[in-house]
Amino acid sequence: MSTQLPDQTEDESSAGEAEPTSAAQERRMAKKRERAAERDEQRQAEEAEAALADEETYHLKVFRYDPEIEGKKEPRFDDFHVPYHKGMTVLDALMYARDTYDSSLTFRHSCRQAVCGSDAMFVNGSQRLCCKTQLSDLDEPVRIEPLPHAEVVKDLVVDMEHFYDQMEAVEPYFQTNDLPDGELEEQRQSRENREKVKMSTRCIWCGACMSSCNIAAGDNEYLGPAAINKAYRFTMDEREGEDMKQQRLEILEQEHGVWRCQTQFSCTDVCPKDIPLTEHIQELKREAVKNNLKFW
Amino acid sequence: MAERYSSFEAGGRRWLWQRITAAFLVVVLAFHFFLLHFVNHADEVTFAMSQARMEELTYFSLMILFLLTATFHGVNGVYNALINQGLTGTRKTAVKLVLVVASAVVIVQGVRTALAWAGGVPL
Amino acid sequence: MHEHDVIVVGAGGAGLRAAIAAQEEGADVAIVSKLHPVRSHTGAAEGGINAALREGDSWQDHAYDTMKGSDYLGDAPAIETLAQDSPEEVIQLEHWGMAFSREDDGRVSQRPFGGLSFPRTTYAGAETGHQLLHTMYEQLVKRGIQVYDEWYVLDLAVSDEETPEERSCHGVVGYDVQSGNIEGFHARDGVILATGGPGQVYDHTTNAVANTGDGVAMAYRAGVPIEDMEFIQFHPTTLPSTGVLITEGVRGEGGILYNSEGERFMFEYGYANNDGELASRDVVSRAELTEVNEGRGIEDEYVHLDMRHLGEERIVDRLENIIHLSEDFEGVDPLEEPMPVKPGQHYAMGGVETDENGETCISGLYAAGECACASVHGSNRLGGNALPELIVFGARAGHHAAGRDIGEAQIPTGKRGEWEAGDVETPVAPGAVEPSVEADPSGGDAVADGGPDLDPAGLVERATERATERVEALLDNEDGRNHAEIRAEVQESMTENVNVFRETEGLEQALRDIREAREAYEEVGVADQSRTFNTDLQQTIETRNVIDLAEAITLGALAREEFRGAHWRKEHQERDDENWLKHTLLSWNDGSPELWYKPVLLEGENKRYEPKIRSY
Amino acid sequence: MSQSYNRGLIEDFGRWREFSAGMWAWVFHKFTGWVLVGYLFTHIAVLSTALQSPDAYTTTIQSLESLLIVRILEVGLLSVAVFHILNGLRLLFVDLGVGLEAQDKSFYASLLLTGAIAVASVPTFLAGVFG
Ligand SMILES: Cc1cc2nc3c(=O)[nH]c(=O)nc-3n(C[C@H](O)[C@H](O)[C@H](O)COP(=O)(O)OP(=O)(O)OC[C@H]3O[C@@H](n4cnc5c(N)ncnc54)[C@H](O)[C@@H]3O)c2cc1C
Ligand code: HEM
Ligand code: SF4
Ligand code: F3S
Ligand code: FES
Repeated sequence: MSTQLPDQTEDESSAGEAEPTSAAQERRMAKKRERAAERDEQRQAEEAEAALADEETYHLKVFRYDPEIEGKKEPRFDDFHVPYHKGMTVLDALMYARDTYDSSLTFRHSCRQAVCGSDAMFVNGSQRLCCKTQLSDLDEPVRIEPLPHAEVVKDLVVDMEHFYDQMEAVEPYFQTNDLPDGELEEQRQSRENREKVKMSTRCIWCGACMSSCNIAAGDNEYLGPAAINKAYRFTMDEREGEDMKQQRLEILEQEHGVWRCQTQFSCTDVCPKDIPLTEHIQELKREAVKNNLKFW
Repeated sequence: MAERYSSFEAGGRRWLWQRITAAFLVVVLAFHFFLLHFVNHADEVTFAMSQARMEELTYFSLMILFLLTATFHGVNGVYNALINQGLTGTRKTAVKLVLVVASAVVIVQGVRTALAWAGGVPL
Repeated sequence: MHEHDVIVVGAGGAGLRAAIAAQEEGADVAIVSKLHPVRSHTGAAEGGINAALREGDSWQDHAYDTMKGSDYLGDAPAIETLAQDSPEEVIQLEHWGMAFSREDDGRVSQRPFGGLSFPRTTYAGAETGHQLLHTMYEQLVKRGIQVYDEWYVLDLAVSDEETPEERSCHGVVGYDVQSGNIEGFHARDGVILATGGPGQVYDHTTNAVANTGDGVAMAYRAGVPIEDMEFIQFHPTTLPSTGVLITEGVRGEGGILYNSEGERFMFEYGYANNDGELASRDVVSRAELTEVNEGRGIEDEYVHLDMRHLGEERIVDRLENIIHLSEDFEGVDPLEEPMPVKPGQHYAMGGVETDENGETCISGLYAAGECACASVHGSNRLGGNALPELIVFGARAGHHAAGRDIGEAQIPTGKRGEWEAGDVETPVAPGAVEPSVEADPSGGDAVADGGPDLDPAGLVERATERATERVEALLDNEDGRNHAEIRAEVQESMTENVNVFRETEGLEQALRDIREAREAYEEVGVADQSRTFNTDLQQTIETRNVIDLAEAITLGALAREEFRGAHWRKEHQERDDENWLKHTLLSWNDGSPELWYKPVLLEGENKRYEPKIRSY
Repeated sequence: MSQSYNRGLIEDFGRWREFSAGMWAWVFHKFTGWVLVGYLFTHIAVLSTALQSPDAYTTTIQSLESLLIVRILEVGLLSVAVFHILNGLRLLFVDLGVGLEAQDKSFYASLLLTGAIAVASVPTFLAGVFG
């Protein structure tokens, strides 16, 4: 099942396709093939060593794929045995594997504290943030794959473009027609109202929810839980005013908006920020209905 | 106001009707099952018995309504499921057409049958 | 080649604000960032933004607190600009919809923070940075500003004049991480660096893996002096296993620090008799390490931060995400037990030398945010003063680059004002391994092979070619050394030797280790031969920046023979205003770093700030 | 840009093992819904034999009802309908925003109840077919 927009081949980076044929690249590729076997051997030796050493190790099975590298064009799983220390996260283990065994192991990560949203992956059958997942909570071998329902760029890296497009399709910015006059005067917002939108503002754009939703997988135009939640954040914000709320509901009422959600709850289950996504989507459906029934 | 009215996208109206018909069907379907399988046993069903029931206006109209709601609910459900799988463009239009025709056939056929039983609208 | 009026490098709080500002001024602006904007480390900031918004508070008080906090090493024009501009900028954020915490009357909440004489830290729960970053990215989307995300900036395109003060910057060279392409970005009006902090110089840090100080290192090598690098802030409350930060807000709300004896040591051992836990970060960090060193630490490593007495309701209301952080990263439920904490690298006060308009001594090159040093923070940053710095100086740099007249800067940059030469004795030579051979892509030795006649686009092209050569060389050296080992060695040495406590011997050892790392780096290579998403290549390039900055930090630390703010020297336990009321500057000088000093500007618009003893 | 690689089974069915309650509920609801529409169409088709003649109708029904397989299918149909009704009620509550925290429990409850009703109905449905 194709879940991606098919027009991704034309890109400013198409010049890159000429690159593999350049002389330097050719040379490197040849050398690379020569060394591949050698390095494999070395890695195996190292792994064996790690396993032999008396310390506790964790067994990782990591998805590997690279469209350019001989031997990685066919996806495969690599095994890594990583020495364990208390408090070790899946991200720590991946970093260890990369820095010690195979520097070409590729994945996104940055903050290591669950705020940047770059390392959502499919770990033991569920979408999780690697930096926030303790190894000790998982069964071995720990299977790490890129997020399902997204195109794999390389190893554990997926193409996030479609996710970003959906996020940006809901006018994800504050809009209001009556700002206070004074430059130094803030808009008032009740505590209750801030409380109401609070959870929805926590989204870190990790894409876990979207990846877990079967509807988003099937219907590529479906806005998806994260984008709808983003819209919720503004729709429910009293500072925007009633007129804006109308405009927002109109976006959400499209064919591929809130109505597509079949309340599978998997988005809510996987969200690392514990955002009650299904609840927000459902509330918006009711808002939309109410909003329209008013005039019947 | 007219504008507002029309801004309620078909998707939303269909969503709402799916719920309304569902709520209605809970009652009628339960009644239907109960009547035809527990009170009167299915293998004892005969034309005559159906006829007797159908001649009651309430029962007759209930069954017609049942047919209409069930068809809408079922066919709309199928249509939704297909959109959820990413059906778009001309194929979507084609499917829509087929579903509408099929519903029409079922409804016409169902109504004709009911009329045959009741021997015309039981007024 | 891409072409825009203004190019902003980095998309954290500073970069986003700069881009919006340049666009407000009508410029065609683009952001080039190695991370998608919402992944920037600004999102990690927890505590809040300082701004004098309320009755009873004033920008003058904010400026005074900041100057005092800086231990009189901040420049008054920059500090006053920060204090004056931040209220407007914070309200601007509110108008953009930022979800601040609220008071009963619906106004934004403020809370007390260490070193502040008024509760002026505006916040959004314990996720202020996240809210700020996302609010500004939303504005970017609204304005349709172009973002080249996952483009790593390799270098600057700077002209070849003899002295940095005469040079000008015309663009940057970007590496598209997705495809491996290297392309030039020509900036007609200016380049703004907003690349964030250099936390990866240390191994125990609150900073992200992406915080490798690239902008500072690039500017440094292009000839811009870097200022006050020795001043590194260590945050007193980070979780021992990961370095994840527990906000000062916990102490602001009334959290208490205990040692293994259960003593409230901030008071009992007289580290800060008045302010206790709310004393400035450097004071608390040293207090904790002293406790540990004197045997009163827990597991010889950390102390306890207890907030249970605040009550569940208050904790959930104001500090909810601290509960999650502590549980997820340390396995401790702070409603049940005290949290273990220890000091960790947190913030770099130093950076690219700029004036209060964000401009460096190279015309057309700006810097804002943590990578810059207009000198607001001096030798020690107050909590809650970095976020206002991002928006205030980000906005100024953006406006100025796009041509708005925001007034003549009072802070001289480069060797334009008063300065004096410096000297420091080092056990090994600092700088490039072979300074003369080192082909500095944008530096002065280019005069020899290019000639100063290239037009701006030509300069960008030349920089692109050089960067391409360098990348090719790294890829060709497939069996070279892995950068990860080298980086780890530098990080360990820095944490060991250039930490909260610094002594001559350790600093010298660090310089030796860094020298070794430099030599090892000569043989570095990239094993991954793929053009697609080659993070091995990217990190290898970053490691060079880590090495350059580690050295700069250590050189500054060795040179500064006094104890001021975050910089503590075993041999020099006093603040020395007689000799050291001056900024440390380092110029790369084509590979043989030069140390020099310039005086601190204590003369403000408001008043002259007379150095006083900093006690809390 | 990288070529796309279709992960096939990992993408789709390979994940069923890890489906959560809400996803299973969705799958079952879909399945039962389709069965019910299918049945609606056949049901009308069968009933419309009444259009030919009353006798045709009675004989069709009675011969069908005398087949064991049809009786068993009817139990199946009942289970399918019961599950669809119960889970449909669950969904209606979810739509009203009621009891979202208990969505998994209510799904399991629907399953159990469906099972119980199906078992209880067997005697009624199979009555007479062996006679
Ligand atoms: C855990 C934590 C908590 C904090 N809490 C507070 C607080 O409560 N209050 C406060 O005032 N301050 C706080 N700070 C400090 C403050 O958050 C930071 O100083 C500030 O966010 C830095 O912002 P920035 O925009 O300069 O950089 P960043 O947000 O780090 O952004 C850097 C940007 O530059 C890009 N970049 C870097 N290198 C390159 C390159 N080579 N090419 C292209 N792009 C590049 C990155 O992609 C990124 O987008 C905290 C800091 C931390 C770490
Ligand atoms: C008796 C009470 C019934 C209830 C309470 C009920 C409830 C529901 C609800 C709430 C949905 C919508 C699910 C969603 O969109 O998330 C649905 C879908 C559906 N229903 Fe019913 N329904 C009932 C009877 C029927 C009957 C009699 C039929 C057959 C004619 C039927 C066929 C369907 C179909 C085909 C779907 C779409 C399933 C899919 O998603 O693929 N339902 N039902
Ligand atoms: S809603 Fe949750 S799961 Fe989805 S992108 Fe945001 S943080 Fe990630
Ligand atoms: S998983 Fe999908 S179906 Fe709805 S509840 Fe979540 S968006
Ligand atoms: S590394 Fe930032 S969310 Fe995990």
